[in-house]
Amino acid sequence: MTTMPAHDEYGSHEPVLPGPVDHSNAELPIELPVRLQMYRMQQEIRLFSKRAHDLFLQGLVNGTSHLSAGQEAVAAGFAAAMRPDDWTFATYRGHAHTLARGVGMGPIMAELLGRANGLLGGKGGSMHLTSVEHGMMGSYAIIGAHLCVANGAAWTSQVKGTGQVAVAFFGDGTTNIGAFHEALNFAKVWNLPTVFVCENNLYMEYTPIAQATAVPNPAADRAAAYGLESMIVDGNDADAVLVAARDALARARDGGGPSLIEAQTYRHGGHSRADPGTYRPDEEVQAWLERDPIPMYHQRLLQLGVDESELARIVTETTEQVDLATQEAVAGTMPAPESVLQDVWADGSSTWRN
Amino acid sequence: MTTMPAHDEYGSHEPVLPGPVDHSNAELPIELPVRLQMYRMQQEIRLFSKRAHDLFLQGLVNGTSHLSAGQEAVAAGFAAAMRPDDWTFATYRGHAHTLARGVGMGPIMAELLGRANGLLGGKGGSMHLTSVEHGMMGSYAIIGAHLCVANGAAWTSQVKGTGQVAVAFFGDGTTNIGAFHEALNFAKVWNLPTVFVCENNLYMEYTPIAQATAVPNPAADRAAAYGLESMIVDGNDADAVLVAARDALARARDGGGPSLIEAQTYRHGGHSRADPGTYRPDEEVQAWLERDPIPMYHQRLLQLGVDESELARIVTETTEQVDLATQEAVAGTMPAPESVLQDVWADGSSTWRN
Amino acid sequence: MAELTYRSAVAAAIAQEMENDPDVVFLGEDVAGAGGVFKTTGGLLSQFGPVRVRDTPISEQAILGAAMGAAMTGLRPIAEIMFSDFLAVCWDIVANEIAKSRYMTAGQMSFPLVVRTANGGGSRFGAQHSQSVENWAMAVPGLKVVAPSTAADVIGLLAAAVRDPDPVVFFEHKSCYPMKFELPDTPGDLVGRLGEARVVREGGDVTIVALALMVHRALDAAEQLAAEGIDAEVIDVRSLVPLDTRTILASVAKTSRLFTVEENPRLCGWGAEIASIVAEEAFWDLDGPIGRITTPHVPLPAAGTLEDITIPSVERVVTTIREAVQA
Amino acid sequence: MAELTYRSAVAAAIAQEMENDPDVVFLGEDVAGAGGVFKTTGGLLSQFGPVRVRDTPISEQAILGAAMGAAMTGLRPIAEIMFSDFLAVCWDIVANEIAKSRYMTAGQMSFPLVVRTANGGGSRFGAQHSQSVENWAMAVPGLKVVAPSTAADVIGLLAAAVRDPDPVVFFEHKSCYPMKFELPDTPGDLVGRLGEARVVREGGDVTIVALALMVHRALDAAEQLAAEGIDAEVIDVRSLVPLDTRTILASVAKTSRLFTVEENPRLCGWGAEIASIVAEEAFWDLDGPIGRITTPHVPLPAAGTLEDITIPSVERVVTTIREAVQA
Ligand SMILES: Cc1ncc(C[n+]2csc(CCOP(=O)(O)OP(=O)(O)O)c2C)c(N)n1
Ligand SMILES: Cc1ncc(C[n+]2csc(CCOP(=O)(O)OP(=O)(O)O)c2C)c(N)n1
Ligand SMILES: [Mg+2]
Ligand SMILES: [Mg+2]
Repeated sequence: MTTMPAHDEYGSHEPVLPGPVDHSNAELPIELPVRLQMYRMQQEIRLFSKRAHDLFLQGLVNGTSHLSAGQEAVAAGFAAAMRPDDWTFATYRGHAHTLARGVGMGPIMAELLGRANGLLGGKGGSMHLTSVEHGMMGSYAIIGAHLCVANGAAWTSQVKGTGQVAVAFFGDGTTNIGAFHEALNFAKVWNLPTVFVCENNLYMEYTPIAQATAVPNPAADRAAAYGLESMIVDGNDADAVLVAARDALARARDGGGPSLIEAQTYRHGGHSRADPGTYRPDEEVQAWLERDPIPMYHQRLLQLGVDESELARIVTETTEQVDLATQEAVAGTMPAPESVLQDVWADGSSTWRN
Repeated sequence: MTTMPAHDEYGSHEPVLPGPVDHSNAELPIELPVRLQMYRMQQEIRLFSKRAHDLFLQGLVNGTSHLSAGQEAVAAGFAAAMRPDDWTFATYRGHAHTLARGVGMGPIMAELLGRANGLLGGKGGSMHLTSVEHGMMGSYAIIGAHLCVANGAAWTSQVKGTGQVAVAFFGDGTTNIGAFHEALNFAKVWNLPTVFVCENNLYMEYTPIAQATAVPNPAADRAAAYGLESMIVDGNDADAVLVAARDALARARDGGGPSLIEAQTYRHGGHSRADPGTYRPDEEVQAWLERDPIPMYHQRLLQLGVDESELARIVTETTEQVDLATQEAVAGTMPAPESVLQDVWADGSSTWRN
Repeated sequence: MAELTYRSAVAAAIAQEMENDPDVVFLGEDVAGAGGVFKTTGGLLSQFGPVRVRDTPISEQAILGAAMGAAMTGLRPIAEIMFSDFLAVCWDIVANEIAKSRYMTAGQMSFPLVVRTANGGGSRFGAQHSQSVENWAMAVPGLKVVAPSTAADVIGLLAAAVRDPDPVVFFEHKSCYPMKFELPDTPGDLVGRLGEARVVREGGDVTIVALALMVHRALDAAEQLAAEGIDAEVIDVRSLVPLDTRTILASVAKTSRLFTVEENPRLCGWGAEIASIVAEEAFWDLDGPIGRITTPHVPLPAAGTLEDITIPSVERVVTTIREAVQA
Repeated sequence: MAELTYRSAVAAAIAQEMENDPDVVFLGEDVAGAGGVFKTTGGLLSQFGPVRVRDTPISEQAILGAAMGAAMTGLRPIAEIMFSDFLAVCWDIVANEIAKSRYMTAGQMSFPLVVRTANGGGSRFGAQHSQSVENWAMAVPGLKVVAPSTAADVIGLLAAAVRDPDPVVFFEHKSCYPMKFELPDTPGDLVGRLGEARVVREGGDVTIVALALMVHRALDAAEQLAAEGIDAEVIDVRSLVPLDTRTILASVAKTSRLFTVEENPRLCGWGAEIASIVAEEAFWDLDGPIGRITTPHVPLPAAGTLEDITIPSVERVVTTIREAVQA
């Protein structure tokens, strides 16, 4: 007689609590300007997200969106470590990474609003943010594929000897899809300069990752299956992320092949704009809100001797940026109807017959 | 600057040699009738394969075929351990498992020849041998899928509480496809009574598995990624296989969930009937031929006191069986043309319109 | 007469079938604990328990593989693939395994299973979450293909699909979920039949064949055309496989003109199939060219303003038919 | 004039393009060391080395993902998917990623890549290794789709596909591999153009449109029909996307009758698309029903005797057209 494992009722599962902040990370050898840059990035992502949420509540946002409030440190830590010509591959939850790579807020916001001045002219929307000139090589909305695509960019780097690295970000839930497995094995066998970053925020859409995964650490516990080192990093601490990222990027650039990093973090909101996130135990949400990466980092910078006013200035500047971007987006016209038939092909057309 | 791993030239890679026979397996607590049954099964598979090859050389075999000469001990050991109502899921290299589950040689041979009296009326061919009444739940010709399908049968067992176990056999090359990963994780998370058996014969079609896999043991080194124990068994020793199979089947039946077993073995011939297998180092082929599971098992039975004449009788009987099956197959008529339009649907038709 | 949304009809249908047959089981991502991302399957877990209603990892191949293996061994699974676009990640299981295994085994196995999936545009989700891919399934021999346009058909046809001994891919239209419909007051289970189109509006001048969301647009268009003196017959195909060609051919015999209204991209859709059948079998009935109104052959854009002009609108249906009839 | 098999033309084309452009790279299962399971790619590894010609694990998603990522960053990959049936295991990368990403990013990215794959029946491999799935690709906006019938077209169209800035799915027909063809004596590279059909036989009575292996059967059928006094024009479509509708419409304008000969299963094939285009745009040119000659809508059986009566034969083409014309 075979038996079934216990099934958790909706929201009734055991809370997964964050570990304590590792204050010794303040001593990591990170240049202060880089730290300030990461602080700014995190604020940019947070304040932009908040505005996007507000605009959604005002009925201005087109379609869905998936925010990253709570997960900013991962995007900031990696972007600060990457070379400008490195490549980012993100998911539908890609606003953070797009901003962190330096793409302007205005075009992103306009894209969310479905405007002609959007980053993609309104054709891609929130889930597909891309800016090739910034090395932001796309946001992919179907789970798994982009890990394989990142390998392709890494292959170009390898063939051409440019030293560029491809970094693919994805969620915990994504570790259970076939493409994850194929991408990791392929990267190792071809010794590709790909860095795979799992942002483990403990949930798929609404289902706790522990209910869907055979191992406690969905990425780290799979590393050995690809001949890789198991690496877990505090995804709510930009310093920890930066150091792990620098290591992995350097290894990839030096011909040392791929890495797989699991960053433990939490999303403050629901999965997407339609989701209040009520399936999560209150205690868990509370504990992670207290472990918010931004106030923690604020404290660290103060402790490192940065003046409160300098941090306040960053917030003010960022808020102004967000305001400007909002104006830019709201002022945008709707996309021209003819754009529907454009850009299927490289000649700009969608012509399939003569 | 990133670098590439070295690339082996065709057939020039390092040979992978078998370990020595573990003679202590003779002491495993296995009933003699079971041992004799496994000997017979192995001979059935070997002699049937030889005949299929001969008929191919005579131009009688329809399409392709993938033989298992050299890998008989895996099929025999598992079939001897399984309950009649357990389920087998095999690949295109499925003749061995079909025979081992007790399916008649005549219908199998007739299927290879594309005859009306074939197991599948000629509609499936060599790569899709199936006999539901024998628990032979199909041979699947596209890599990966059937691992997922086996889970479904296991789920039925779990829901209905029948204690049946689903066993999926697959090759080393199959461990690198996405479906492998999804199936293993799913089986563990759902605690399904599925036993996954990798027949590691060291090659995909023509490419050595080591060139395509991030870890030395393609299945065993992945077990931990699914919370499973790493298990390697000598796939050329039916006794070793039987014991591992009994363990895994008992665990699955008792609600202990899935297992993943890697059986190390070798195919004596090429990948399919079209392939001479010349990409393999001579030394490697030679060493594995010397490690042929059948003579080794023959020796073991003699050593256990079985009379040479009893073994000779099994070979004679089996040869007769193969002769009979050949006659049955060759005498078979060609399938009726109308069968082309039959059995798309459960009502026996292929009608898609009124 | 009860009123029901198309969305609620889904859980109602599944519940009806799970009550009717203990072998019916249901699996998918976020379908049990969370009640489905489209809120179509709420309440099923508490009603039928975790043995029969079960959440899965994000592993579409594993999901449909499990459905297939369960179906061949005695269960009648209903599997949800969250968005129909994701059929692409498990297409091998659908097109190569589920569809072909009965035939390849000369009828030894049956696959009484249903793959439910949210299809179609209108939600501004962009090109990877808005496709209409019913034609992918229609092109594969061995699959039955259904796409209801009303709540009653969601129940009736889903019930029929669950009871059918063959695999059915069941396309629910995302833009229909919030729509309200009246249900017939039938005692007992509501069970439809696969392979029957429905004439939703009778008319003598032109035949309009439509599916799912497009049925509602075709009906609106027919009202506008009626005001202009063009009397359209509107047919809801409902089931692409089996296909009720008889109803379509009979209508064309009466009206002598055929128009199809398809949401899928232009090339090789079900509209082309129906147009070709009519061009072969009812050629002499036709008084003019066959018109296909489709989404242009482009991926779907995300912006609402763009999506709205891409998918066939009531206005486009009206204009196309008016111009064709007046030509 | 040199003579070449369709099989050898594959490596010749790849070699030509790899010599022409250092960014051209080639990957797939067993393609490098082993020269391909159909022996189509022998010699490339030794000629171009392991950086540009590379074996992969059995990981079709990884293969096409790598091709896609490489294409967007400056290489021009050619990826082999061993059998076209296996496109189903990586259909997401093909249909959802490669096809749509240029459009979704408003043209920021280009995907100059080719997916080569062995398509079609005749080898008695059964339902999972014999399909003709060119219509799967044709139904997805954003993919160009090519299927050559001769060695010269293998070279010319593969070269054109490699040089094209858009993704091309290139269907080689397994049953054509052993066929020998004469090559034109052109100096320099042999490069064709996508989107041009070829009239392979001129005729005035009926138009037969065919693809790949079916072109040869259509030609044989045309000879037999000619002996019976029916003068058929035979068109080799060659490229399904872009589609040379002009050549087809011009032919139908001349002959007034259209027949398509397709190897793919009946529903929603390219034949239906062409039939529908003609039924809309050349309706008044037609003197009789449009006939589609296809494989019935069933998976392919393995036995040779069964496979041969399932795929359209010369005889079936002749009979169908004779009966239609005489009706
Ligand atoms: C193949 C596929 N299956 C399902 C989905 C629907 N889906 C979108 S996001 C999501 C959860 C992903 O979880 P995770 O990988 O942890 O990322 P997170 O959203 O937490 O960042 C799911 C199931 C999808 N987009 N693609
Ligand atoms: C998805 C898929 N890709 C490729 C193939 C072609 N193919 C058939 S057998 C084979 C090698 C399989 O190797 P392995 O899993 O080791 O099994 P073995 O043949 O050695 O028993 C390949 C690549 C296939 N059938 N399906
Ligand atoms: Mg997550
Ligand atoms: Mg192998």
